[in-house]
Amino acid sequence: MRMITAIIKPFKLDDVREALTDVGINGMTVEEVKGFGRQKGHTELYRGAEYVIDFVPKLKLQLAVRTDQVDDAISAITRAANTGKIGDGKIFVTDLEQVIRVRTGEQGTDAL
Amino acid sequence: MRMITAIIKPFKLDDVREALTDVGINGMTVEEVKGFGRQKGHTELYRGAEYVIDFVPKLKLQLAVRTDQVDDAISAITRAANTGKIGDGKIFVTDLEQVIRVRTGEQGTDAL
Amino acid sequence: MRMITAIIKPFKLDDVREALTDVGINGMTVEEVKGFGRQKGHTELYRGAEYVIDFVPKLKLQLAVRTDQVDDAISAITRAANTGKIGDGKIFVTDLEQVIRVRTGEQGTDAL
Amino acid sequence: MLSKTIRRLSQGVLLSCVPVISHAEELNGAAINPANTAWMLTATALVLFMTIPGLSLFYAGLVRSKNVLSVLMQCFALTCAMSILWFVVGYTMAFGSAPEQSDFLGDFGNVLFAAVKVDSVTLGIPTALFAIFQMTFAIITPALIVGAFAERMRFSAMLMFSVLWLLLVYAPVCHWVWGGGWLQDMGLLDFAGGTVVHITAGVAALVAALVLGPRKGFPVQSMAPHNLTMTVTGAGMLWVGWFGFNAGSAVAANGNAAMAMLVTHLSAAAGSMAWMACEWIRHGKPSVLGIVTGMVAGLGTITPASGSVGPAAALVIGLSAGTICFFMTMMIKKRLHIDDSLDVFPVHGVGGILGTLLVGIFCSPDLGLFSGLGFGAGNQSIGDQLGVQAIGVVSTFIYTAVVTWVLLKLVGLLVDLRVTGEEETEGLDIVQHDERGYDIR
Amino acid sequence: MLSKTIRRLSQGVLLSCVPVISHAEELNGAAINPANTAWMLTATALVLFMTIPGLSLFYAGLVRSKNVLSVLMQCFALTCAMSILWFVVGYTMAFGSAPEQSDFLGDFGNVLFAAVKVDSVTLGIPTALFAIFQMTFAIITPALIVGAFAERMRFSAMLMFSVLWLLLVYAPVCHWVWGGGWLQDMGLLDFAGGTVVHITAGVAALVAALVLGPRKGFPVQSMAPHNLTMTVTGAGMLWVGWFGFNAGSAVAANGNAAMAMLVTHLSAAAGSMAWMACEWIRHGKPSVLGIVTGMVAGLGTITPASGSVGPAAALVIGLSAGTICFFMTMMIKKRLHIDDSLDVFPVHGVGGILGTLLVGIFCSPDLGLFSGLGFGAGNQSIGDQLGVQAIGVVSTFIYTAVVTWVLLKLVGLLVDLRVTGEEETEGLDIVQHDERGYDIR
Amino acid sequence: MLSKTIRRLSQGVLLSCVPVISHAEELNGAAINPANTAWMLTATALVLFMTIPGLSLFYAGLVRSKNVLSVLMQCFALTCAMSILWFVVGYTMAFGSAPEQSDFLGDFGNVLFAAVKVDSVTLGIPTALFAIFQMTFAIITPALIVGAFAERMRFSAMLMFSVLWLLLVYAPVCHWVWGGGWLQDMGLLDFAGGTVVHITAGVAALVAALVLGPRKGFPVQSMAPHNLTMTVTGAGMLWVGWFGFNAGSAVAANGNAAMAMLVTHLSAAAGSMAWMACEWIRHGKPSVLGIVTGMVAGLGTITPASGSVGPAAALVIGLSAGTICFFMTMMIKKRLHIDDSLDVFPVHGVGGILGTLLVGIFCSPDLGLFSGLGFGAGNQSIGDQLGVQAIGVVSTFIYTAVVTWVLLKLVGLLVDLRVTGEEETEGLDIVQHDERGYDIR
Ligand SMILES: Nc1ncnc2c1ncn2[C@@H]1O[C@H](COP(=O)(O)OP(=O)(O)O)[C@@H](O)[C@H]1O
Ligand SMILES: Nc1ncnc2c1ncn2[C@@H]1O[C@H](COP(=O)(O)OP(=O)(O)O)[C@@H](O)[C@H]1O
Ligand SMILES: Nc1ncnc2c1ncn2[C@@H]1O[C@H](COP(=O)(O)OP(=O)(O)O)[C@@H](O)[C@H]1O
Repeated sequence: MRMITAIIKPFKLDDVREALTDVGINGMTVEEVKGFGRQKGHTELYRGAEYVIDFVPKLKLQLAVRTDQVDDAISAITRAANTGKIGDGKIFVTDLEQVIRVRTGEQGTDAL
Repeated sequence: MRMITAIIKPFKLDDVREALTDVGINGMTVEEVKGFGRQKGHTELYRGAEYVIDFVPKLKLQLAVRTDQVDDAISAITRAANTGKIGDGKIFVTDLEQVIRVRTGEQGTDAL
Repeated sequence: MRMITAIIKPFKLDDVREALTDVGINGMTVEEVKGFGRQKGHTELYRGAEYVIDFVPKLKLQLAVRTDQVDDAISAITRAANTGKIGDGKIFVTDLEQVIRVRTGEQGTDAL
Repeated sequence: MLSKTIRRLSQGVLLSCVPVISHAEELNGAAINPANTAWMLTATALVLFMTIPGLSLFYAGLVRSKNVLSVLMQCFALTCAMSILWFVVGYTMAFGSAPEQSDFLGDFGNVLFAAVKVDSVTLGIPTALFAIFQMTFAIITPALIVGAFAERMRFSAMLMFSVLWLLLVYAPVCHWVWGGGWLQDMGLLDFAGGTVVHITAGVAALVAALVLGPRKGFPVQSMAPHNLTMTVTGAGMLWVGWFGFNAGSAVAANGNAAMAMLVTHLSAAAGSMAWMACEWIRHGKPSVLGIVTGMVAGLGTITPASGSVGPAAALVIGLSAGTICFFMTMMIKKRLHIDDSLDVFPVHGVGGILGTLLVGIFCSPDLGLFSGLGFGAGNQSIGDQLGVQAIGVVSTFIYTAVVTWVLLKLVGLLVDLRVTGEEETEGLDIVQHDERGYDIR
Repeated sequence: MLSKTIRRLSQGVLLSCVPVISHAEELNGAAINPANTAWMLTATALVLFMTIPGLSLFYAGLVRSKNVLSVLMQCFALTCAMSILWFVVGYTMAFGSAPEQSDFLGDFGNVLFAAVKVDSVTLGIPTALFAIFQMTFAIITPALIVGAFAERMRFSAMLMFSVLWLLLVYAPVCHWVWGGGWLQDMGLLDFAGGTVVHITAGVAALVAALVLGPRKGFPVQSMAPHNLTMTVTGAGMLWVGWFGFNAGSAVAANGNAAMAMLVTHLSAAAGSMAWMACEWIRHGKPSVLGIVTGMVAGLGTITPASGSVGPAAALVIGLSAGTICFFMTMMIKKRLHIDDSLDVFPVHGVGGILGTLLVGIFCSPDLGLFSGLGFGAGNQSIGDQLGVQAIGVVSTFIYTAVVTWVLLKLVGLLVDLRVTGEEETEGLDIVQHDERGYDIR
Repeated sequence: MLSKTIRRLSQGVLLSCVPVISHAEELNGAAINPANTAWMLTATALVLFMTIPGLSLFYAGLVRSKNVLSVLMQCFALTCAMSILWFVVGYTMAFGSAPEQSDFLGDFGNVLFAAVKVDSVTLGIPTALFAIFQMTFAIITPALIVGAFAERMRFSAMLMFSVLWLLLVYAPVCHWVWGGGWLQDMGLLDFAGGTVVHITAGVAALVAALVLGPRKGFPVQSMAPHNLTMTVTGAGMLWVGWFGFNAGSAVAANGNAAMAMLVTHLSAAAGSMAWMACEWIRHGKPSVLGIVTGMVAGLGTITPASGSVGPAAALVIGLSAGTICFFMTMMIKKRLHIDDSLDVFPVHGVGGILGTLLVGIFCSPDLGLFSGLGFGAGNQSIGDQLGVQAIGVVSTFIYTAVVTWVLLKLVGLLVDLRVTGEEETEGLDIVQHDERGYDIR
């Protein structure tokens, strides 16, 4: 199994989720994060005090998938999250040793 | 060492933390996340505009543990987070190469 | 490639980011988390109802780096985030199999 | 609220008040009535309170958090700009300075409040007070329209449009109805602004929603209110402030003001309960957004009627307001797919029309428990009065629709009315104001 | 606030005002006093402001964020429902219409405000104004009880209970004390609602907390306030609005109203400082929740006394309120383990009792710097007066406790009083109203 | 606002009012004017509303979320403590009790409000009302200073300092200007507190910012406002409340009050637009924080002038306020690097100075459209009057600066003025009050 971690633009969530459903991935966990990278942030100005906000709001998706789903998942995300502009985000893939479903105690791919 | 990532229902945090303390695990990091899976979300209705909220509030716990603590940790979490209802959550286990304690620079299991 | 996950004190973010830039790391993703460990939290008191808040606000940084950058990154973080007090945080290192840049589809270290 | 109306009314229910005024006149050689002045100072504060912070919060809670400041900013900037504009030329276009006024527009004798002196008297209160009380109405009316184009209109375009709109829509209609114009001469009953405030704002909102087009993502994407606690807070303030709006329109501290306050309150309560009931029946649950929207419907609808009806009629008016505005909101949004972001037309526009018509019935003194305080000058029957009211509704509707449309097209030639799609995605707060609403950790 | 009280008072401190009224009567053939009317219009707006948004925010900030809307909704729906109920039958049950009233309940001559006309006069102000001023009291009293069963009671059960409670507890007690009933006849001093408002609400809260049982997780699980900024905002509004509540109870713009405002303010300040001091001493730190709770204690406690005491006594009353309510809150929660969620009984109930007793002492004109404005009709000494006050307290306490208990049991037979445990975990906002309070990114 | 001022003014613009007062006197043997009393009861509520919740929210939204409660707590505790202090000795130090007052301090005849009875009369209203109206001024002035040392001062030190400051700065200056002191005798025009309120608070803020030193991290680290919606809410409340502040300073419901309300409103609007324009030109975008800051500048600046100028002058005053305060804010922060956290000096201090000087010009009745209502007693020309105004500004500035500095040093000997660096990092809410502002999920 693999854990796919994707950083995407916030307003792309619905598109990505649909694209994943289309390739049969129906579980994920989402977090609001701040990203720092090439994409420029913005400047805020309060009574002359200027603060450069380098951190851009992003969403982080985590999905545990069977190894054979990895490529589908990646291409689904890449397609759906793409706007062609800097800051579209990144996908990270790591190994996943074990998964357990709390409710049933099922393990491995059964637990996905 | 292993990194255990557990998705649980928000109101189960105290129970899980106690269960983990009982098996000797005293460090963890917690995040508020939104989960998408089999558990149904709810519908919100604002002056006739209906929005289906598929994402359910969850907590994500991350705990770095010694390899020999993994099973204890998993069973502690499974027991404490269980309500028997869909949406109780999942536990993910991944390999952890290295840990460093910022304050002292200690490494490996000493840093846990 | 490696994924470095660092838990730090919230007000240390700017220092750490600068230290990382100095060693050539220019991308990262940040989350607000709550930490549980040796550092004591605080007590809140509302009309006689006393609640012990064990969870301390922390930031979690995640940075995907080339394997040869790992040591630099760790020492940069360790230096910049250190206050010498309990609760300075931890750094976790895990293996990273693959990285994809959503915008371009680039893979591996090119995508960092 | 205009001299003729009051003069007429005073021959009716306000009779008891008049001797006091003349008494004071005799005593100190000036016509101001200190008690009425005391109440009108308060009423003015209450109406300002309706816009800032009342309406601002009501609206701002309903948008997404990335646009919260833009709404607050629009309401606040309008408060300032409309005040100055009113001072410069708006007031005189509505009320003029001469005792006799033309049918369509005020004279220009009060440009820069030229005739507003510390000892000038209007309707028994200082003219300065009458002018600022009216100013608070000229503030809130354009501010109401903000709800229609929220989350997408450029700040500069909004300012330009509002300036022109105040002068070319609000001031003339205000003159027709309260400033001695043709509708007033027909005996139109509009105590506190069914036509002048709610129909003009509501219709302008509808036109603006159509001209600007829907928000990106409407109606698929979730545009849930980002902070309903803010909206409910604003709702409470609106209710309280509306006491100044309606009871202040008596321009006196007397039985008429008291009755206006009472019927206003009952209609608000009834509108709320009606909307709640509709939701409970149709959707299975009552909501807090629903109940406060019903409140606004009840308040907007009683506004033209608040000087002419009794408490039992107020209940009927409120109940019909809550019900009809509920169904109109569903229709505009779900059937016609018009993105009037915060439902200004179905609530204020429809409420204003409904109230302006219903007062034509419930002003009648011959309805038993549901009796009102009498017909407008020159009208003898419900039929007469309803005819006049219908003329008021239709003329205000058409005039506002046409002029608003022209103005928006005009402003659209000078600047873009909307921000770009990307800016809309990013949110107006950052894009237009370099600020963020919340930074809560 | 009731005619007899006022009649009596007017023989004392209000004397200076009476000629003005009669003067006005002579002048314009109607008894309304325009200046008093001006103030009472304002006072009415202020008391409404206490409930929406004042009390709503004060309470809503104290619950967990998943229940914030449910509290706002309960307060808002009560505002509407109690208003209509008051119009239909509540007012007449409390005040009737005939000049002479029975000991226990008003006559039914004012059902649907049948006798409230635009030119009716009560106590020198329009009857419509008196009726709506009293209406705002009938709104806030049931709304106060919401704090006791917050975060667990079903909305429908809450509505049913409140409707019955207004009719069977509030209206009768209001009649006894202000409507010409037996307590008024005994010369009970309750200027603005120590018994009528605070004891009834406080005792009902205690009973409701006991009947419904504690919230799931009480007292172990953290139920920290989710937004203290909201609570402090509401506190400020309550303080300001209370000026209308207490100084408005003079039903006049005179020295009595001014003194009521002054003593109200001083007691609020003293209650706040006392609570702050208690916390600082016992817990090592003063808290903002503590200081605003002390304020409410100070305000609730001075309420019955606000027409009868001087500023030095107000300080003593405020200080004792802050201290005693502080210790009672600790006792109810930590010793008796009663989950009166927002501490309504120890603050309002205990404050109301304390104030109703203390006014029996500090009304005395013979206490030097601490002198008050005189005893109630028929009472000659502190002993006399304290006896009457004690009867007022005990009878209101017992009557309210018994009837509230019966009503809750009754409603409990028709619908579940509480949501299920799972729904409680999920939060009332989603479960009862399909809405969320905040969606801030 | 003080008797002499009023006596003099009444020979001018207030003439029309006086007969009413004497008339009332004749009629009922007491000098209170019920209509004026009605308005002043309201005005008092409005000024309290300015501090809680108005100013509290305005300030609290501007700090970081970890310090939000500390600001609310400071404002609230000051409201309570200053009230009690005013009752005990502040009032008498400012206004005394005897008809003739010394040049520098009031007599001690009104310690514990000894001479404030239910039937005492001052300036035609109940003395109790005059005393509490003034009390609300004594509340807000120290509360304004909170903005200067926000996010770092210890609560206990803040309390000690404020107690001393009220007695040794506010009360004397109030006496000089309104209590029959030397500045009043010179004919200084300060209708509602340019010197007494805004210069004292602004200068004290500057001194406090210098003595305490900047916040940790200033100016590098981001200290962005944590909740601008809260600030804008507070701004709206301030504007509304300011009507009570300025129009209430007429102590009457008359043309003077009405004109004061009108010019106050126009100056606020103009100040807002001016600040907005400055930002738009210099930074490319207008901001909501900018526009509300311009509003405060406009309001603070018109305050001393609000009883003496006409609407056209108000526009000029407002525009200059918005512009000059804008540039002063930039200078203090970016050039001088002084961390007056919430810019109290450049807005209130500079505004107070500016307004106190400008009234010396625009009070002149000979400026055509820009004419005012006349010079202060004993002054015949703009030159005369400007000289007096300058003396008022300079003496208030220097006296305040010196005494504030001494008091802070003194308090600093007894307790630490600041929390430790670590505590500052953690935030004052937890460290000083064991509470958190928000727990929103
Ligand atoms: N090395 C990295 N490690 C972790 N997250 C990263 C890294 N680089 C970028 N990111 C995340 O990806 C987001 C997008 O990256 P950015 O460089 O702005 O543009 P692009 O996606 O076009 O490469 C960032 O906001 C950040 O959240
Ligand atoms: N494939 C997955 N990858 C990551 N997180 C998942 C995945 N599937 C489920 N989750 C997380 O686990 C939570 C519970 O899953 P769900 O399917 O609702 O019920 P159950 O826990 O009973 O299997 C989800 O809300 C989501 O946060
Ligand atoms: N075993 C663990 N797994 C995951 N996170 C941990 C673990 N132990 C500590 N942490 C995180 O590191 C933070 C600091 O740890 P703590 O024990 O308080 O002090 P120190 O950093 O000095 O060891 C915690 O707040 C928590 O977020």
